[in-house]
Amino acid sequence: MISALAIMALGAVVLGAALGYAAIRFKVEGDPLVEKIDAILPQTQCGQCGYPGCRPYAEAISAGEAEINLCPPGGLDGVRKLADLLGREVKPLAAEEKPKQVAIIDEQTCIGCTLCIQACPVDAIVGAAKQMHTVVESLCTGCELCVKPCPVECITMEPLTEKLDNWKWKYPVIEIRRVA
Amino acid sequence: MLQRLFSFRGGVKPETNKAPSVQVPIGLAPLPERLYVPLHQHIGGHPNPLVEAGQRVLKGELIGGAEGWVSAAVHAPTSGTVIAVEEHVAAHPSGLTTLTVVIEPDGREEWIERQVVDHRSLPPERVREFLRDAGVVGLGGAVFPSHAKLTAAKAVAMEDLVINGAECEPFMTCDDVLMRERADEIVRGIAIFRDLLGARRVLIGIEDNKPEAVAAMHEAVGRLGEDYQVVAVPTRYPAGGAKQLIRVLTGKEVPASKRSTELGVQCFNVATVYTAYRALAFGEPVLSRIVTLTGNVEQPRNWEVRLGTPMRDLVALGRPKPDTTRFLMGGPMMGFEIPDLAAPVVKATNCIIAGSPALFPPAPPEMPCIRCGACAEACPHELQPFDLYWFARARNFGKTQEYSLFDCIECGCCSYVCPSHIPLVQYFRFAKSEIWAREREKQAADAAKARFERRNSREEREQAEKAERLAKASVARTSGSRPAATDAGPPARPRGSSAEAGSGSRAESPTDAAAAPAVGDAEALRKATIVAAMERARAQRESAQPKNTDHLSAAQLREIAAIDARRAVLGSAGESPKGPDE
Amino acid sequence: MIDFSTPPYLLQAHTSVRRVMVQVLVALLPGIGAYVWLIGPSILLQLLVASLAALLAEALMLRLRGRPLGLFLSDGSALVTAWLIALTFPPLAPWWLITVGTLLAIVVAKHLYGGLGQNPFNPAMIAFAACIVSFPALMSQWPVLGLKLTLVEQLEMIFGLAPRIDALSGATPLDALKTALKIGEGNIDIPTLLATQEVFGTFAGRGWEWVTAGYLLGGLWLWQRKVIHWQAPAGFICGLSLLAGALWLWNPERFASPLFHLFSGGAMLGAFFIVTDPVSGCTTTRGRLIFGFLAGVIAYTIRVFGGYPDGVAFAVLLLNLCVPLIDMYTRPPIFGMKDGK
Amino acid sequence: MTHYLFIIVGAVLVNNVVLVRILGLCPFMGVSKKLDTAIGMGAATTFVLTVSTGASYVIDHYLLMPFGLEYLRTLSFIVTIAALVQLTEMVIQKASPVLHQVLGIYLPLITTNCAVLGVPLLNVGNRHDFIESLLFGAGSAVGFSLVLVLFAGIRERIEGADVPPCFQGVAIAMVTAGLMSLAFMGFAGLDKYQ
Repeated sequence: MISALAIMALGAVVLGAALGYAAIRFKVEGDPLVEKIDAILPQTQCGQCGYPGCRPYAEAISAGEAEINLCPPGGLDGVRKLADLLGREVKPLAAEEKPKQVAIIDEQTCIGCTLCIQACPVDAIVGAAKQMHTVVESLCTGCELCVKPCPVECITMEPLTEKLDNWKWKYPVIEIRRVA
Repeated sequence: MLQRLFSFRGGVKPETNKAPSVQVPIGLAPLPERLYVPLHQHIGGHPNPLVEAGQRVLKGELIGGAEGWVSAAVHAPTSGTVIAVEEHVAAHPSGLTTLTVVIEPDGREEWIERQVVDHRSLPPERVREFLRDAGVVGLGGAVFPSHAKLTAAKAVAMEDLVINGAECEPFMTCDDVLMRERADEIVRGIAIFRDLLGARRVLIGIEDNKPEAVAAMHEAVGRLGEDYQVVAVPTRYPAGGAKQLIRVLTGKEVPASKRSTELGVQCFNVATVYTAYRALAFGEPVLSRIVTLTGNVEQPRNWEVRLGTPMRDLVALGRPKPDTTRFLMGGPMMGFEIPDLAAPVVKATNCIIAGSPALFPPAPPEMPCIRCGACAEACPHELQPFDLYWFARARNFGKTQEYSLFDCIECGCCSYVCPSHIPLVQYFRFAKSEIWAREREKQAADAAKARFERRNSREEREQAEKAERLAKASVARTSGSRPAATDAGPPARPRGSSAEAGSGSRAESPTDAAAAPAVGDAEALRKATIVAAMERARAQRESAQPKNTDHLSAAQLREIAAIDARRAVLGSAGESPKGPDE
Repeated sequence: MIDFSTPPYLLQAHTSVRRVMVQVLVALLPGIGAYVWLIGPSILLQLLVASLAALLAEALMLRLRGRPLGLFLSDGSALVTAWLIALTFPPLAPWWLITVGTLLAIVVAKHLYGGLGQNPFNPAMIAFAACIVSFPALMSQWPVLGLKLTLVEQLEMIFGLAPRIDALSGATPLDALKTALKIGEGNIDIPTLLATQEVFGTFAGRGWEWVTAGYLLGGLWLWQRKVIHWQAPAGFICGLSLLAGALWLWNPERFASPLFHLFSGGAMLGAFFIVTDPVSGCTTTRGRLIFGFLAGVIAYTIRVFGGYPDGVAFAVLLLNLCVPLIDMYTRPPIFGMKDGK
Repeated sequence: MTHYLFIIVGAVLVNNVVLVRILGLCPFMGVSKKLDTAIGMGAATTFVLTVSTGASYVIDHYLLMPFGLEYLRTLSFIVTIAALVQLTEMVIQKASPVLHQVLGIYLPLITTNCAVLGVPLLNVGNRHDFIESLLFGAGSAVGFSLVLVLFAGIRERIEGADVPPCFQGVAIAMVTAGLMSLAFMGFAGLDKYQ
C-alpha cells in the first residue's frame, strides 16, 4: 500500500516537473490565429455577427466562443474558408445570404443631417451639414449601417449591377438534368 | 537556312476549313450608316471619351485617350458627326453594354493631319508612346497594348523576336490573306519591333498549311534584304498560341508566372506588326482590321472592316444561308457566340463565323468525368484538366490554383477530346473569374479595414480633443454658467460593447483626472464629467449597432417598440430630477 | 431552354464514354471465348445474371438519385463492372452470390460515391473482396478440371436446384499449388508438382492459361486502340514478375516461375482490365507505373504469403487507397516549369 | 530477425489498430478531413504512442511488477500518456499554432485515444519484451498514421464527388472506412506465413 502510494507520488512529481519545465520552455505569446481569421472576414465592420466589428469577431472565433457561420457578407464561401482554416464542419449561414449591395442616397430627399456620415464605418459617405450627401460606390461595403440612422429614410440598398468589369463566367449548366 | 524546330506536347488536329475564305482577295467593307466605336477595346485602362455628342470628327481623330501605361487610344474610323457617347452592346459573350462613341459618317473620309515618323530618329520611349496613341494592340485576339510588350528585360538580352503568322484556329484566314497581299508592309513593320527590342534574330512562324503565305513572306523578306527566317511550322492546334509558337521556334517554354522577355524572346502577331508599320510610316492609327467572314455563308471572304461597324452590316456582306442559327466571334475553338449582332467589330474581332447545326452540331450531353486522361494528353500546357475540373466543379478554388489553373490558355483542346463532352474550358473560366472576383473582394476588404482603422483612430483623437476643450472651457467659465446640455437624445437602445466607445472613454479619463486638481472646483468638475459622459453615451449610441435586429418579425418589432416606450418614460423620469438641480 | 453555348464549338468525332466502355467489353471477348471452351456455357449465364443485376441496380440508383436513366444505362459502365464480376467469381457460383456482389459493387462502391467516374474503389474488386471475405467456401468452389456438365446441369447448380456436388471441389491452380505445398510440408517441390498434377498445364493452370492468354490478347488490342495506357499493365506485370522471378531464382523448389504467376488467377485480367480502370486508378504517367508496379508486388505477396487464393483484388483495392497520394506526388511539371521552380 | 519483421508487419498491416482492431476511431474520423492535418496528427500520435509504449514497459517492469502492483497498470499508463500528450501539445502549440488549432480537441484527446492505451496493454498481454514492445508500439503508430493519411487523401477526393445528399460528410466517410477495412483484410495471414 505504501509502495503503491510512493510510486504514484514519484510518478506525479517526475511528470509534473517535466510538464512544468515544458510550460516555461515552450511558452506561446499572443495568438497569430486571429490575424488569419481576420484576413478571411470581409471587413465590412457591419456588426451583423453580433460583434462590434470584424476583428472582435475574429477574436471570438479564435477563442472558440463564436460559431463560424455568423458573417452574412462573407457568405457561404467565407464559412467554407473558415472551416478549412480551423478544421471545423461547414455550416449553413446563420442568416440569409444577400447579393453584394451598395447604399444609394436619394439626393432629392436628403436633408444633409450628416447622421449617415457618422454611421459609416469606412468613411464611404461624403457631404457636409445641410449639404447633400452621396455614397462613394467603390468604397461602400454594403454594411447597411447607414440605413437606420437616416431620419428621412432616403438611403436604400441596391444590389451591385453587373458590368463588363465585374462580369463573371457562369458555372456551366449541367445538361444531364435537362435531358432527363 | 535550316531552322531546327521544337515541338510542344499535346494539341489537336481539327478540320481546318480555311480554303473557302481565301478564294477571293481582301474586300473593303462599305461604310455603314452608323459606327459604334467602343472606348475600351483592349486589355488595360479604360480610355476616357474626348468627344461629345454633336461634335464633328475627322478620320483618325482621337476620340478616347489612353488611360495609364497599359492602355491604348481609340480613334474615329471615318469623318462624320458624333451622335452620342452612350452605353451600347459590346462584342463580348455577356451581351452587356460598354461606353461607345456613335458616329454618323459623312462619307467624305476627311483625314486629320497625318504625322509620319521614322522610328530610328526618335528615342524608343517616344516610339512606344506613339504606338500607344495610335491604338496599336495585339490583333491576334488578345488585344494587349503592343507598346507595353516592346521593352526588353533588363537582365536578359533579347535573342529572338517571333512573328506569329501561324493562325492555327480553324476557319480563320485573316492573317493568311494579310501575309499574301501585304507582305512588304509586314516585313517593314518587323524592323520597328526588332529595333525597339534589340532582338538578334527574327523568326516568322507560319503553319505549313499556308504555303502561299510562306512563299509571299519569303519573297518579301528577300526583296527587302532582311535576314528574317520564315519558318513553316507543322499544322497542329494551338501552334499559333504565342507560347506554343515560341516553343516550336526557339525551344523556350514560357510559364504563366514569367514574361517572355525574361527568357529573351517576344512574340507579335503579323496583323499587329502591319498596323504598327501603317501607324509610323503613314501616320494612320488603327482604324480598321481584316476580319474573316466565313462558315455558313454564301460568300466567305476576308474584309477590311472599319472598327465600330455593326456586325450585322458585316455579316450581311457574306449572305448567311437560311439555316444559320448563330454567329461566332473568333475561331470555333476559342471564340464565343455573339449575343447580339448590333455589337460592333472591334480590334479583337478577327473572325466571324456563321454557324448552323450542321456545321457545329450541338454538344452531346455532359457526362461525368471518367478520368481517362485524354485531356491531359491534349493539353499543350501539360496541365491535368481533369483535376482542375474536379476542383472547379466542387468550387475548391484554392486547389485549382495549386494545380496551376492560371497556366491554362483556354485553348479548348481538352474539351475537344473529352469523351464525356465536358465543357472543361467553361469550368476553368468560371473558376478564374471567381478567383479574380475574390481577389477584388479581398482588396476591397483590406481597403475597408484600413479606412475603418483610420476612422477609429481619428474618432479617438477627436474625442480626446473635445474632452480637453470641454475641460478647459469649464475652467474658464465661472460657476453658475451652464454647459449646453442640449442633447437629451432618443432613449438608450440595447447596445453591444463597442470598441470605439471603450477606447474613447479610455482616452478621456486621464484628461478629466488632469483637469480636476487644476480647477479645484468640485462643481465644474462634476459638470465637465457629466458632459463628457453624455458625449460618450451619444458616441456609443451612434457607433454601436444593436445586435440581431436585422430580420425581426412584426411581433418582435412591436415588442421592441413597447420596450423603447417604457425606457423613454423611465429615462425622462430619471432625467427630471436633474432639472430642478440645475 | 437556354442553350449554354460554350467553346470549343468543334468536338472530336467518335469519342464518347459509351464507345470506351464498349471497346472494353469487346476486348473481354477472347478471354470469354476461351472460358466457354474450358468450362462450358455456364459462364455466359453468369455474365447474363451479373449484367441484369447491374443494370437493375444502376436503374434503381439512378432513379433514386434523380438522374436520367437512358443516358447512364446506355453508357456501358455498369456492364463492364458486371462482366468483370462474373469473370472473377467461380463459374458455377450460385446466382444470388453474383447478384449480391453486383449489387454491392453498383450500389455501395459506385453510386454512394456519386456514380460513374467518382468511385475511389474499383467496384468489381469490392464485390470480389467482400464476397471472398464473407463467403470463403462458396468463392473457392471451382469446377474440377475436365468436368463436362451439360447446360442443364450447370443451370441447376447455379440456381440451387441440384446439390453442390463434389464436382465443385476443384481449386484454382494457384490454390492447388498453395495447398499442395502446405500439405507437403517442405517434402515436395514445385517442379514435381507441376509435372505430376493434372491441374497444371504447359506453363500455368491447364486450360486457364488460355483464358488468361485471351485476356492478354484483348488487353493488347485495347492498348493498340489507345483505350488504355501501357504504364499500368506494364507496371503490374513488371512488379509481379520481378518479385516472382527473384524468389523463383532464389528457390525454384518453393516458388513458382513468373510465367506461372502471370498466367494464373486474375493476373492478366487485372493487368489489362482492372489496374487500367482510369476512375479508381492513378492518372499521371508516373503514377500509373507506380500503381501497377505496387499492385503487382502486393498481389504476389498476398497470393503467395497471405491467406487468400489470389491477391489481385486486394492489391487493387489497397492501391486505390493510395491513388490520391500517388497522384499528388507524381504530378508532372507543367509547360515552362520543367527545370524546377 | 524475421520474428521482429512479423511483429512490425502484423502491427502495421495485418492487425492494423484502426482497421482491424477498431481502436482510435475518434481521431481517425475526426482529423482526416484534410491531408495536412492528418499528417500532423499522425506524427503526433506516432510520437506519443512509441514513447508511451516504451515508458509503460519500463514502468510496468521496473516499478509495478517488482512491487506486485499490476493492478495499478491501467492507472499508471494513463498518467504517463496524459503527461506525454500534454508535452506534445505544448510543443505543437509553439511550433505550429495553426496545426494546433486545426487538431483542436483531438490533440488532448490523444490521451483518451484508446489505441494509445490499448497498445501498451496489448504489449503486456502478448508478453512482449522491451524491443518487441517498442516495435509493436511503433508499428501500430505507423499503421495508424498510414491509414489516417490514406483516408485523408481519399476524403479530400470524395469532397469533390457528387455524393447523394443523405450520404455526404461522415456517412460516406464511414462507408469508405469500411471499404478500407475490407481492403486491409487482404493482408490476413501475412504474419503467419511459415
